[in-house]
Amino acid sequence: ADAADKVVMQIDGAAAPFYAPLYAGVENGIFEKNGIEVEFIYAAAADILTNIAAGNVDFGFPNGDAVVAAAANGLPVKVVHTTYQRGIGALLAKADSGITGYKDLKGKKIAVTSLASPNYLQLQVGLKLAGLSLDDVSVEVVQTGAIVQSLQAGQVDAIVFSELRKYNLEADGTKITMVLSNDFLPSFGNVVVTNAAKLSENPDLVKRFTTAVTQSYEWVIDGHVNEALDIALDKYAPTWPKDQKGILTTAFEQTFVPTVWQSPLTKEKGLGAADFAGWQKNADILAEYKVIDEAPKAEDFVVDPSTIGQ
Amino acid sequence: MLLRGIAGLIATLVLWTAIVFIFQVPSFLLPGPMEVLNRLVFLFENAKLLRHIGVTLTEIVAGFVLGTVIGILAGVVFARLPRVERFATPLILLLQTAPKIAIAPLLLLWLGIGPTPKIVLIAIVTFFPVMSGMVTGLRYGEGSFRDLAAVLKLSPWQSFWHIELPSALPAVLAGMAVATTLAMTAAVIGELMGANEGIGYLLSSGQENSDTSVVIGMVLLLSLIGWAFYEIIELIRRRSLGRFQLS
Amino acid sequence: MSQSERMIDIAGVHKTFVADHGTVTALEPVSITIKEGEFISIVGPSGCGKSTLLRLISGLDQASGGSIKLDVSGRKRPVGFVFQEPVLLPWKTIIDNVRFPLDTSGVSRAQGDKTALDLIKMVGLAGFEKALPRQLSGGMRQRAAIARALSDDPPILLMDEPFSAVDLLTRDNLNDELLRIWQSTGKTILLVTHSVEEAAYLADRVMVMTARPGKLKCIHNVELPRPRGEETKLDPAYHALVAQLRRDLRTPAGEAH
Amino acid sequence: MSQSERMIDIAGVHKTFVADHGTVTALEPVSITIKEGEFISIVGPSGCGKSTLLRLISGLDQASGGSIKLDVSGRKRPVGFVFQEPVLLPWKTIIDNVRFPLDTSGVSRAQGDKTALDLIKMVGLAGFEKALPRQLSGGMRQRAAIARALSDDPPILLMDEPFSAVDLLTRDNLNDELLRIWQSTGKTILLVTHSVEEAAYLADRVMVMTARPGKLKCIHNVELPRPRGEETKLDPAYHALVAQLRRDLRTPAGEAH
Amino acid sequence: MSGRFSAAVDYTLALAVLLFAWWFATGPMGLPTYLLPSPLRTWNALVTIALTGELWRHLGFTLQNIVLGLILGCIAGIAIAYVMTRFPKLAVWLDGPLVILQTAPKIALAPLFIVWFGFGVLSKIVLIFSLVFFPVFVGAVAGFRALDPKMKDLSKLLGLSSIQRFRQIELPAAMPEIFVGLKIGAVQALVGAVLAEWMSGKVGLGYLMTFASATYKTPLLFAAVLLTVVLGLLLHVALTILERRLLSWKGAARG
Ligand SMILES: Nc1ncnc2c1ncn2[C@@H]1O[C@H](COP(=O)(O)OP(=O)(O)OP(=O)(O)O)[C@@H](O)[C@H]1O
Ligand SMILES: Nc1ncnc2c1ncn2[C@@H]1O[C@H](COP(=O)(O)OP(=O)(O)OP(=O)(O)O)[C@@H](O)[C@H]1O
Ligand SMILES: [Mg+2]
Ligand SMILES: [Mg+2]
Repeated sequence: ADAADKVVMQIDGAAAPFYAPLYAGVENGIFEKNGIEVEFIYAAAADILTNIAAGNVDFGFPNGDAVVAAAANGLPVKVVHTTYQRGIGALLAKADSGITGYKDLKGKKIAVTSLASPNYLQLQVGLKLAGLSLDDVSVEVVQTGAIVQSLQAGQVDAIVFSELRKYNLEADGTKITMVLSNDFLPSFGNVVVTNAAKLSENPDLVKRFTTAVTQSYEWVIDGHVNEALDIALDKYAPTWPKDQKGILTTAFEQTFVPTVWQSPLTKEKGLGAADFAGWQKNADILAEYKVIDEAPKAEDFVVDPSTIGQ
Repeated sequence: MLLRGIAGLIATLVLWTAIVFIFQVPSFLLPGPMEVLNRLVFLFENAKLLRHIGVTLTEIVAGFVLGTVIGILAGVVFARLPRVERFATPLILLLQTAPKIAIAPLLLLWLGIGPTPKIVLIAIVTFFPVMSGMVTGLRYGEGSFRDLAAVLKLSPWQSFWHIELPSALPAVLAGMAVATTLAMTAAVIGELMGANEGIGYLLSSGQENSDTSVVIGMVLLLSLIGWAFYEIIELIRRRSLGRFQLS
Repeated sequence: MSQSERMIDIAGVHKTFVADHGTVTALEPVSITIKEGEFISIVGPSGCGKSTLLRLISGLDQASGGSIKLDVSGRKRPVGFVFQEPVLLPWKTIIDNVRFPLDTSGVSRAQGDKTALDLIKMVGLAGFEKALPRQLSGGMRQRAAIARALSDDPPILLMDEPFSAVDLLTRDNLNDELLRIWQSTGKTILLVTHSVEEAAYLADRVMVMTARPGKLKCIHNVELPRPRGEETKLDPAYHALVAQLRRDLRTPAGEAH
Repeated sequence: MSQSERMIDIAGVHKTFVADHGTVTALEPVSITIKEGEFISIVGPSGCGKSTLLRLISGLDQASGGSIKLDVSGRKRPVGFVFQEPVLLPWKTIIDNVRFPLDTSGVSRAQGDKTALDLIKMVGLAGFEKALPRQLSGGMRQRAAIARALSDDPPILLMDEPFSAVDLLTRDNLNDELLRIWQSTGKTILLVTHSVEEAAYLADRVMVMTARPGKLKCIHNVELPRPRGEETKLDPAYHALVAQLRRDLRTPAGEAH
Repeated sequence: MSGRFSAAVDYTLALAVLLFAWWFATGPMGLPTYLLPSPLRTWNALVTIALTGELWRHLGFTLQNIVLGLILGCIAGIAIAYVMTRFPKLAVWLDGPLVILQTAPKIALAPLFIVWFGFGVLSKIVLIFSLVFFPVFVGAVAGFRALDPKMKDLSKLLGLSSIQRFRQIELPAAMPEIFVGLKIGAVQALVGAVLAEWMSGKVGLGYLMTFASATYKTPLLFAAVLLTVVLGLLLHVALTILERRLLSWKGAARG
């Protein structure tokens, strides 16, 4: 065989067991089989998209909202694998706070990571649907590194962040109430992104890459959650305490496998399938709430993996 | 030095334990020393902690040395040619004040991924205090030494080596001491820009998991590295002062 | 005087300092031609511009007007300077300080050490080679600075009150050593001093200056025979000159002398 | 001598410096009692421990042994010191430097200015009140330091070669001013000098020291009548003393004199 | 006068060169807007927020934090440096913790500062303070240590009180080194202010940057960066003028 193509994939945030399928794919030789040698590095979502656009890295794994915003601002980026079929943003509050939904937020203090973040948007839509507005609550901005702690410390009553944090918080013995944002605002979690030029110049590479991603996730879905988590915890997410494996297994089996990575659409068209309607709705809402000036056309920045190279 | 070190370490640990104990601080806000130590041992066993330390240390040493050398040379040039200094000042301030996180993609674009942008970033922050120290040491140094150099018609190199560097040494060393603290921060920023190894990488991984013990542990490691740098500089200072009485 | 004999040519040189507290005329126009191998003493009241004149000759300061020409073609380091304050490098030992001009002009360490040791001995600092400047007394520092200025054997030697902080005996010795060196090397020497005896004893010519504004008052030719020594000090001509210099200095500027 | 008359009591004081290059005995045991209002001159070769002795008396350095007692009960600032180098604060103007001891002892600004201006005039620096030290010549700086030491009128005045950098005329004037001040204020003064004429002209007693190891060789009582002036310099006794001092200094240590 | 004038000319010239390089990178070299917006676009973004009045709120907030943090950091830096040089025994105990606290990378701690000190101005001032303190402290220590022993003799001789000695001798003598620390501290104050707002908050230049960065409003991002740099330049110039004034007695650079 030819020497494998070396690519760099930049992943949102930091090394975490949530990306276990990718790590397992590398360790099990799935990427290699597709003629790809991949290196993972990490950064914030916005940086990933800029790096993709600039050609600094080959693939990115940011969250979907960041891609929409990037596309709306004219960055030449393409989603080539809608890996997470839904968003994982959620309203989280301590169960004993009495908050059960957006309607209970009146007069409360809520933290989001940035006024430009999707979770701020989710908060606005959630409040609106509950008949409230931003004027009814007080919003604090707290960076990723401290937002969970601010909820734990009781400095805020609720946070809008990732549903995955529910498992962290509950591991500490705090009961958590959660409202998934996706229920009222379709969006997408991590998706594979590449540069538009790269896609048109080297569709074969992109095809092989998305195939490898699909195969990696399939392997995990096919009953290898345990093995995948072991690989991730041993080699890739070194700071994670081993005793969190139980929570992670629950998260994978109850959330990721059944509802995040798979959807009715993927049953039909395979993992990573592009839900163009969903993407379009996501973009339209972002535009409606003025996060972006104008909604881009989903077809312009989302590609269904099955159509790559055809 | 040993005494100072131990005294300082004990004082820090005692203070830290006391704060955690007295205020009953929950560990997600500030874990106690033992908890952090446990996490470090865990990382040592599970995460090849030493390799990560090695990666970061290499970046820091390379960046620090590079920044110091350039800082000293630029200091000499600036002190001799104030116009050049004024001309370079806006660019230098641009490099110093522009938030590194904001220009990270540009740095990657120009320098590629890998250690280079991290080393360059560390060199950039190291450069400024060292250069400032050198300029001040030279500009406000003993005027009569300048006369001596002029009468002896010393070459620029000779007057740098025999007169300017020794007389500016206290100020340069002070600049280097400041630079150590900045270098630690730059190392973290560099690794937040895109990395898959190093202390900053472990740190962001800990932040991702809201794992305050890991965050504090990594901060502590960087502090200790910074402290080691600082003590080396102190050692040089005391050696040179004891020998030369540079006051 | 033939062209080649003119070592230092000073024509209408003057210097004015501008400072917050006002403008100070440190030196009114001075003109003098100094021959190669001449020994000139300069005397004058404190603040009359003696140091300023030496600094101008050495090129350390720029004159406000006039011209100074040194005939030292080809010499990289034409002037040795004993500053009014010792200006020793505090981080170097005495021997390293004395050897410094040699070290920085490519003389070998061994050769440099030899020269430096000889000079250190000559100025009476044997045993203090490895001492640091701050461990010496004021007079000892001054002598170290003299040794340094002599170490690389410059053709022109400018000395600003080199012996002011040393005792009589040492001073007499150093005066004689200086004469010996001068005679054997043919240096051109300008020496500022407050001792009229010293000025008369050493020099071919004595420049007398007056204060504020600093000005050359007169120049005395010293006709005492060479080599000079103890007998010079018994020479009535010497005493006459000393008395004359003293009178010159006591007469305020402007009055006839 | 009655107890109250003893101003400075020095008993077996000695000082040894330990340095990398070896141990230097700066001062062998010295004992002397100085009366209130006495004027002592100290002469001796360079490096014989004169500065060291003054520093010990002022309390700036600690003796290696022996005792020093000053009878200055109740005075916050018993000694004024003219250091061998001027030590002016480079960021203060001359008048601010001279007024500095007054400023820091609570004297009003107006009163301080008056005193400082008088002293500045006395040392011949009128017109340079607002100059910075680096704008003065060496001798001018030295005179500023003298003015500062006198400004707050200390009962004991230690002067380390105060006049070494000033010309003869100025020196004579300053000598006479010093005598006038001494006589009108009754200060106790210790003055280090390399000029035996100055030592004899000013002092009640002259201490002669020898070098390495620094040692008190002898003390001469000066029996010249007071007040002293031009006629003193014509007195044969004065010349005899000067000649004697000169002989003392020329005889190496250890030899009989 | 002519010196100051030529300084202004030099700064302007340097800025012009930078501007040209910037323009060149975005124009002829063709860097896309999302990486580096052209000077014109950046200027437009700046004008837009200036006209809506939003800019002044952000600028004012950041400036206020910088000034406060800078002043507090300076006072503490000088004071603690002085105490430590006066009482070396104390330094044995304080040195280690101080250095450890200082070398701890603030960027990693910044999120925790928010949890520790709250969302308000306090956590921001603390962050800025912690960044300013050390450079000033180290500079001041170097300055106090370098005191000429002859000056020590003088103050001992005059029996100066501690305050007199500090005010009249030690502080002025240490000024050159303190200014080194101050100049670095000023830059650090700026970095700290932006960092603090980056981490949390709804106002300030740092906030503007996060907002712009997350929404790919790169011209706005660079407008904010540019403002920070200009602020830095102004602070630097102000300190340089102050330095000249205070250190004129040094008679810097005769040649
Ligand atoms: N850098 C300067 N700035 C302003 N004025 C100065 C400067 N240097 C010297 N002067 C002034 O110039 C005059 C002459 O000074 P200079 O040092 O030449 O005197 P001098 O003859 O060497 O005196 P001394 O015997 O006391 O050393 C003095 O009045 C002095 O105040
Ligand atoms: N700090 C020091 N460390 C080591 N040795 C010293 C120190 N200070 C003085 N000495 C030595 O002590 C001796 C006496 O010095 P001192 O300054 O008292 O001499 P002095 O009589 O004042 O000489 P001068 O007339 O040259 O000023 C000298 O040999 C000198 O080397
Ligand atoms: Mg002079
Ligand atoms: Mg002495």
